[in-house]
Amino acid sequence: MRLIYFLGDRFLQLIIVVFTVSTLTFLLLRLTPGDPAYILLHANDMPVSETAIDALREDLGLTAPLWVQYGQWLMNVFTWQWGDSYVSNEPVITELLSRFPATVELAAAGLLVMLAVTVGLGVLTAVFSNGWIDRTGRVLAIIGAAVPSFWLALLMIYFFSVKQGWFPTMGRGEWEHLVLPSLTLGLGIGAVYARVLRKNMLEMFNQNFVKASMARGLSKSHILMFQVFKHASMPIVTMLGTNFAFMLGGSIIVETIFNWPGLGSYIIEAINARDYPVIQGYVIFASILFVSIHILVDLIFFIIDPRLRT
Amino acid sequence: MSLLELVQVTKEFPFRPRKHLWWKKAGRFQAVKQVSLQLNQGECLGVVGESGSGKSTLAKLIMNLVPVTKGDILLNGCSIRQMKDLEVFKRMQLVLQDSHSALHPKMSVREIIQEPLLNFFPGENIKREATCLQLMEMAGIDKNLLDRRPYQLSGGQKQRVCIARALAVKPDVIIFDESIASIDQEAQQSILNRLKYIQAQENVAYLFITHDIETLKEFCQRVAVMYEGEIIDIFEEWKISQLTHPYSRLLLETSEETEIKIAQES
Amino acid sequence: NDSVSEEKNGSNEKAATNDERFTVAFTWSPANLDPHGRESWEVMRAGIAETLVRLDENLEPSPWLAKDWEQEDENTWIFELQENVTFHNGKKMNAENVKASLERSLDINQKTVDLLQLETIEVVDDNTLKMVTKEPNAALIPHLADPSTIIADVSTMKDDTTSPSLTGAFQVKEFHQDESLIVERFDEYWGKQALLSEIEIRFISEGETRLMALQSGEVHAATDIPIDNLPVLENDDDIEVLTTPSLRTHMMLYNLKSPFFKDLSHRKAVNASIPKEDIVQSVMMGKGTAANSPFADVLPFGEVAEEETQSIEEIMKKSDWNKNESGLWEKEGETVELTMLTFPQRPELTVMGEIIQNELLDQGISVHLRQVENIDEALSSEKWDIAMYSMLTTHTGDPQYFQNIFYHSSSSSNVSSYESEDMDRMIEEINRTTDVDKRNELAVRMQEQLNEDLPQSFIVYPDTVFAARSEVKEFTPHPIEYYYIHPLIDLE
Amino acid sequence: MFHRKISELKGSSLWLGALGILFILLTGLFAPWIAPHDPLAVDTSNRLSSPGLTYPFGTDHLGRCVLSRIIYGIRVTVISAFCILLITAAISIPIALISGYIRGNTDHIIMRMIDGMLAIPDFVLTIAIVGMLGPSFINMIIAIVMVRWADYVRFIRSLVIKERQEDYILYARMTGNSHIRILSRYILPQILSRVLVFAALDLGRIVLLIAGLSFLGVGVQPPTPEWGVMLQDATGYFQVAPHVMIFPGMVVVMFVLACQLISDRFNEPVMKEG
Amino acid sequence: MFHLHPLLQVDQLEISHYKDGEFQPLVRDVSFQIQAGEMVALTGPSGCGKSLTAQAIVGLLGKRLDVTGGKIMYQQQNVVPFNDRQWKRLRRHEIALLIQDSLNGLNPIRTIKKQMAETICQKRKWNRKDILLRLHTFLHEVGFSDPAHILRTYPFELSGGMRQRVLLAMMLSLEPKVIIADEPTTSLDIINREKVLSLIKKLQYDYSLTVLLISHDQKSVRKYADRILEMRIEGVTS
Ligand SMILES: Nc1ncnc2c1ncn2[C@@H]1O[C@H](COP(=O)(O)OP(=O)(O)OP(=O)(O)O)[C@@H](O)[C@H]1O
Ligand SMILES: Nc1ncnc2c1ncn2[C@@H]1O[C@H](COP(=O)(O)OP(=O)(O)OP(=O)(O)O)[C@@H](O)[C@H]1O
Ligand SMILES: [Mg+2]
Ligand SMILES: [Mg+2]
Ligand code: NI
Repeated sequence: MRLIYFLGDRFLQLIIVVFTVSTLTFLLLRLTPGDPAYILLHANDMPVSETAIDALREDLGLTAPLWVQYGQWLMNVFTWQWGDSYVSNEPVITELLSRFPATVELAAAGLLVMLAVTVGLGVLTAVFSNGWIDRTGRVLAIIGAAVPSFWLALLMIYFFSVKQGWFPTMGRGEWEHLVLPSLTLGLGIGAVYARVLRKNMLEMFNQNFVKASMARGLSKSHILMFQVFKHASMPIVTMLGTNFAFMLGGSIIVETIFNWPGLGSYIIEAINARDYPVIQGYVIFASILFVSIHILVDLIFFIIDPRLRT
Repeated sequence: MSLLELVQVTKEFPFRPRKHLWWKKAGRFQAVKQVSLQLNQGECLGVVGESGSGKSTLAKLIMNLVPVTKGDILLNGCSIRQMKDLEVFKRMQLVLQDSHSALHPKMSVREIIQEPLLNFFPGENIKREATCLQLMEMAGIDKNLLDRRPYQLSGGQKQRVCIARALAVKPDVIIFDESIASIDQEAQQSILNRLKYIQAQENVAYLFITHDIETLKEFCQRVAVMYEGEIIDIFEEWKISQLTHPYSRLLLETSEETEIKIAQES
Repeated sequence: NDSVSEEKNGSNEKAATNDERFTVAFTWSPANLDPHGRESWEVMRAGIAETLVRLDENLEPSPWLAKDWEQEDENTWIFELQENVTFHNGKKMNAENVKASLERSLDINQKTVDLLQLETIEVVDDNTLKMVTKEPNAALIPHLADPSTIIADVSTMKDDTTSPSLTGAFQVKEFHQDESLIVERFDEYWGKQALLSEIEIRFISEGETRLMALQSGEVHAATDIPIDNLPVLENDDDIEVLTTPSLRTHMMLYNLKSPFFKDLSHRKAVNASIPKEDIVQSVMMGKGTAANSPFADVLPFGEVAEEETQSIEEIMKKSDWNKNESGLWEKEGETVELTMLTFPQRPELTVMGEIIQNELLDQGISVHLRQVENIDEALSSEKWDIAMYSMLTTHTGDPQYFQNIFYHSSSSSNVSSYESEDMDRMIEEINRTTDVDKRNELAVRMQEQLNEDLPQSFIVYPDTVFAARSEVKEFTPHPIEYYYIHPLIDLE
Repeated sequence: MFHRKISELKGSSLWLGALGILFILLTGLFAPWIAPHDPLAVDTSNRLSSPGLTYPFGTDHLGRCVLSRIIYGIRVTVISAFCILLITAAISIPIALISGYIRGNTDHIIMRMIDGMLAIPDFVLTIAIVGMLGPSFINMIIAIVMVRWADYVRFIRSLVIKERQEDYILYARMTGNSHIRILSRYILPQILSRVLVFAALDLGRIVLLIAGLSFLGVGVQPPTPEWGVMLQDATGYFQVAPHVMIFPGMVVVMFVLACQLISDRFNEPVMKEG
Repeated sequence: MFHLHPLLQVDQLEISHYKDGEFQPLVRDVSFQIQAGEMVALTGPSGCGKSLTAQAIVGLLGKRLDVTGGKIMYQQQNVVPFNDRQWKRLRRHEIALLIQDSLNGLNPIRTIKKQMAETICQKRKWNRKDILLRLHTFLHEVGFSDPAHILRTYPFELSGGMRQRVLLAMMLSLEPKVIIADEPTTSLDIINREKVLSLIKKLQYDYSLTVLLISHDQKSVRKYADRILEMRIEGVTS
């Protein structure tokens, strides 16, 4: 019963988010300089003539007044017709969906790495707080936060693919292809969250129930894993959720460097080409993903913390 | 008219069915069942009852910390549901059972006790430090604990800080929920004496939730016995004849038995 | 099943051919394979398509699907088509489907209309086609080498643009958008059979990734290698670096509307201080040539006499500027402060910008550099004095189209706001002139005019840089970017 | 035997962190005296030269001294990173406190706004901001704040929700505190240390975001020495001249490390570990 | 005569607080002995150091607190210099401590069942049915009439006394040799208090359990304890 109510409520919110986001994107895109017709024709640094631009603009429906375009756009959003890409003339929705599996694959692997690093490193550093493991963990976290992912990616390709030949440098295929991109995605952020998790866990030690558990003879690691961890991971769950949603939306840098045929590399092309229908469709797609992930996060909260249920 | 009046107050909590699935609609069970009570100005009403009989829940209901399911609570004839919560808190104070989690871990004793002074009596800046010390003395807290933080205090000391904090507000009603349980007998006695004194001076009413029959006998004008969410007995004297419910009789008998046994031993 | 085994048998018969798959990394990834749409370049680049006319090594038009052609009068051209040409779907090519193909392109692509300026196309007989232009279009022949005029079997392209039927030596096997295009040998090719049975084109946009894919051996060859990494490749014995002049020109635009650059002498002063040779050596690592005109030296009309330059001191002094104590030029109490625009898509331009900025500061002119996301937009809407820019000036080996668009006073793409009656006249003249020598002469004259008026400073003609593993044979770069893949490529 | 526990409490890392930051700031302040070369001096004959005596950290793709650029970069990078952090905190902490504390409809509305905000990809957002406001240092800060704040709100809010359930918050209300005072005096100090840990680590990411934006042409303009931009520029040469990337990278790591050391010890005295 | 070694012996114990680089003693000169099988009550004014002594015995002093003098002998062995592993063993198999602020001694987001199960499972593996059975018996013994319901709930759904009893049941389920109960019955009504204390008494006889009961409740102390230790500020007499 309560679940149905909860989901119904969230669905309503989803619609509101999609509406605002689509409006916002529409405005942002139209107010930003850049003429898609010009950009489309200017590819390869070819000179272009005015007549060609005008013809294309007419073709793309960019000559209509802004509010007409907006009305049209809104209509389309909610009838699930997100228009055709300017570049490929294919329906945006099929284009997005065709790239989505690749991104999901990468995001899932990235999340796995992220989780492993966050939980593994976070718990380890908390258990051995102030020891050498902790210090290494801190250095890793800082490197993770401060080293740009493009650099990490290039280094890994260089050492593991070019020098050692262990993994392919790019592209999508068997599991080997996933290793380097998912490491790039997960390591840095995972290390940062590991730090936050450690802090949370150690603060939990102030709680009386930890002392009571110690007095019952439970080992410190047991307490950390089963009592403190769940508590401390709650803020992390939100962040992991946000990040997972980001990754599901495509990680632009990682996807371009590894030539991963997912949403990220697609959208950056679309942005460069001012492919309005694609950008708009993507933003709506992303917002739906986002809200869905956060509904999931809320559900997880709901399960973790019984106090929130009443 | 009585100061505080409870009219058929009922509180329901969701009840977990046997094989509970958390998204299923939970069953309900009544933690407080149609309780009616009156508390007069300057009176001390004791509440005893079995563990889990709804005493703490009742206290929270009175303070409007949890919403009542049915019934109404009137303070000076005015429903507390219509009042702003700060107004309620100005008139009534509650000292919770669990003193450990009732204190902010990063605030010192001084800050904790001065907090209500600062909020409710913002004008009296100069007197604050003095009032604070006075309150501490009243609750029997050593002066050199002033700058300690809660985790540096013993159980009894924490409870006394909670009491001092409640006294600071100078309310009309104070509800003590098991608030002197971890304090040693001597100190208990001195605190009770102080409370009596304050009661006489300022006409405060107390709602005293405790398990200690001795205290009840000595300190309270009236005693209510709670059992499974209901008030089964309200009496003024501790006599078997006055008690109607078997549980209250049992309660009295047990306590007397203990006393007899101790008397025999010594 | 049957068809698979047949295919195998087929390739077994030709023992001379190579069964290996050649993999090459390209930069751009096509959204579809419509030969007449905006992706025609990519289609052409994949070696699956052909046009009527081809540009040879000297960038002069030579026959391809058209065996021969002649001009009947000012506006009319007769083309004789190649016989025995089959489309990938097995259909024979004839004048009828060539006409249909061209008409489709004219229909959906405004660029084709601009390039060809056709009035009508008529089928004379099965192998003969007559084209009539609206106005005299001297560049019609080279323009027919433009990829947008690819000859395709129109009937196969009604709704599916992923496997068009074309005439090239290779045909589409698989197309994975954003990932790869796999083409296989077309056995009924009218010309010389391709040596390789299969070529896989990977689309890798990131330069660094392309390079490392090549280093690790995942691809046999890669185009557009980031120049700065060349030393790494040159040390690698397995990899060969290949270069060829491109038809691109990196230049610096002056805003002729800006108060400072209205004055020709100021343009000359700034032009004089550009260290072109230095840029070629340092930024381009020697992979390029210093430029002095919009058109590369490889073109028949590319060589232009060098103007002798005066020193910046002389020029500035002449127009009453004086150096102040901080070493900057000053006139009536005001120093020169210029705004230079660059854009991130071609990072080497920003580097050049920074070098020029530094040099100008040494010479007493201070420049603020600003990177803008979209350079073309900024050029038309913002205040600027100079801007770094790059143009493919002769993509069909002919100057006419570029001149019309970039220098004609009525063109909207005339970004420097250059207006010169002489220039306009010459442009109109070249549009009419069909004689090759005369055209070249005119083009040179126009460039001389440009060097006098200096609406831009031309900095460098960059080389196209490729790299291939040593087992690759005959993968030679061509100045024209879309002739990369041809039947003769082989693997050892 | 009791030295065992006591020794853990030594706050030496705090001093190390403070010294680090001080060192960095002083170096930035006295950049003109410390830097061995002009950070803008282009020397094309000396491109990508390895570290040596004249150029301790080598030179970049334009032959500029990497060390000098790093030193001058402190002025730009550190200041902007701190600015961004402050503004982000100033925006996100109140919002998160309110939304996590009040819950109900206010929370719903704020959270939906944030979802919407986060759902728009950074690239679209930044390009739009640049497009509308024009590129400048200030607008770069605005753009990054716009990209980051929602993330902070989400994180802080979840901390607030957890804190709000404690008994002492109930008491705080009972002793007459206004909601605002409860937020500022009871909840904020409890969550601050965790926010600080997060923020200190985030400094690294902010430096990298500046780089990303500069790549897009917003904010810091090319010749200006800035760490992020240096990192970004250096990617093209990582095989030929790794030092161009390593040194700025190390400086960023050091900077984050110093901040981290300080933030780690920020609330230690009242922290009791088991 | 037959000489009996005390099971637990605290000798001149001093516990100090480390502050501003020096140690300030909080508890000094605490000495007492407990023989095996005894039930000893420790009383004294509030703040005299009873809880600290109890915590010191099982090695659970908080940060900045340390034993700075004296000995704690358990079975002839000084436990003060123990390391973490030895402490864990001691707490798990020998001495169980029921801490004073036990009302929030349960993890708020885990069910009672989980928390109790993990406690009894750490000593040895039981199968699921046995676990449930044992949990039910223990809960029943501390005065719950519907153990199954209690097992399903989360701590915040229980009343104070209920939580205290749950913790007590947990302690008993450990079957230690020594139980130190720090104010175990503060939130219990008399009837349940009687029940709980007589249960402890019964266990004392049945399993020759040794009990150190810290309490203010003179009546129950006098009724159940074999011996009463009076602790004063900074010291103890037995
Ligand atoms: N972590 C600490 N830091 C400093 N002083 C402390 C700390 N813990 C306790 N104390 C002080 O040590 C003294 C003894 O505390 P303890 O908790 O042992 O008292 P107790 O005898 O258990 O009292 P009660 O009966 O009130 O529980 C008290 O005065 C208390 O203030
Ligand atoms: N938040 C809650 N959700 C569900 N049930 C609850 C909740 N709070 C209390 N209860 C139940 O309500 C009943 C009464 O609890 P309450 O805390 O009022 O008891 P009490 O009389 O104070 O007992 P004690 O003397 O042991 O503290 C108990 O059965 C308890 O389990
Ligand atoms: Mg209670
Ligand atoms: Mg105590
Ligand atoms: Ni020692």
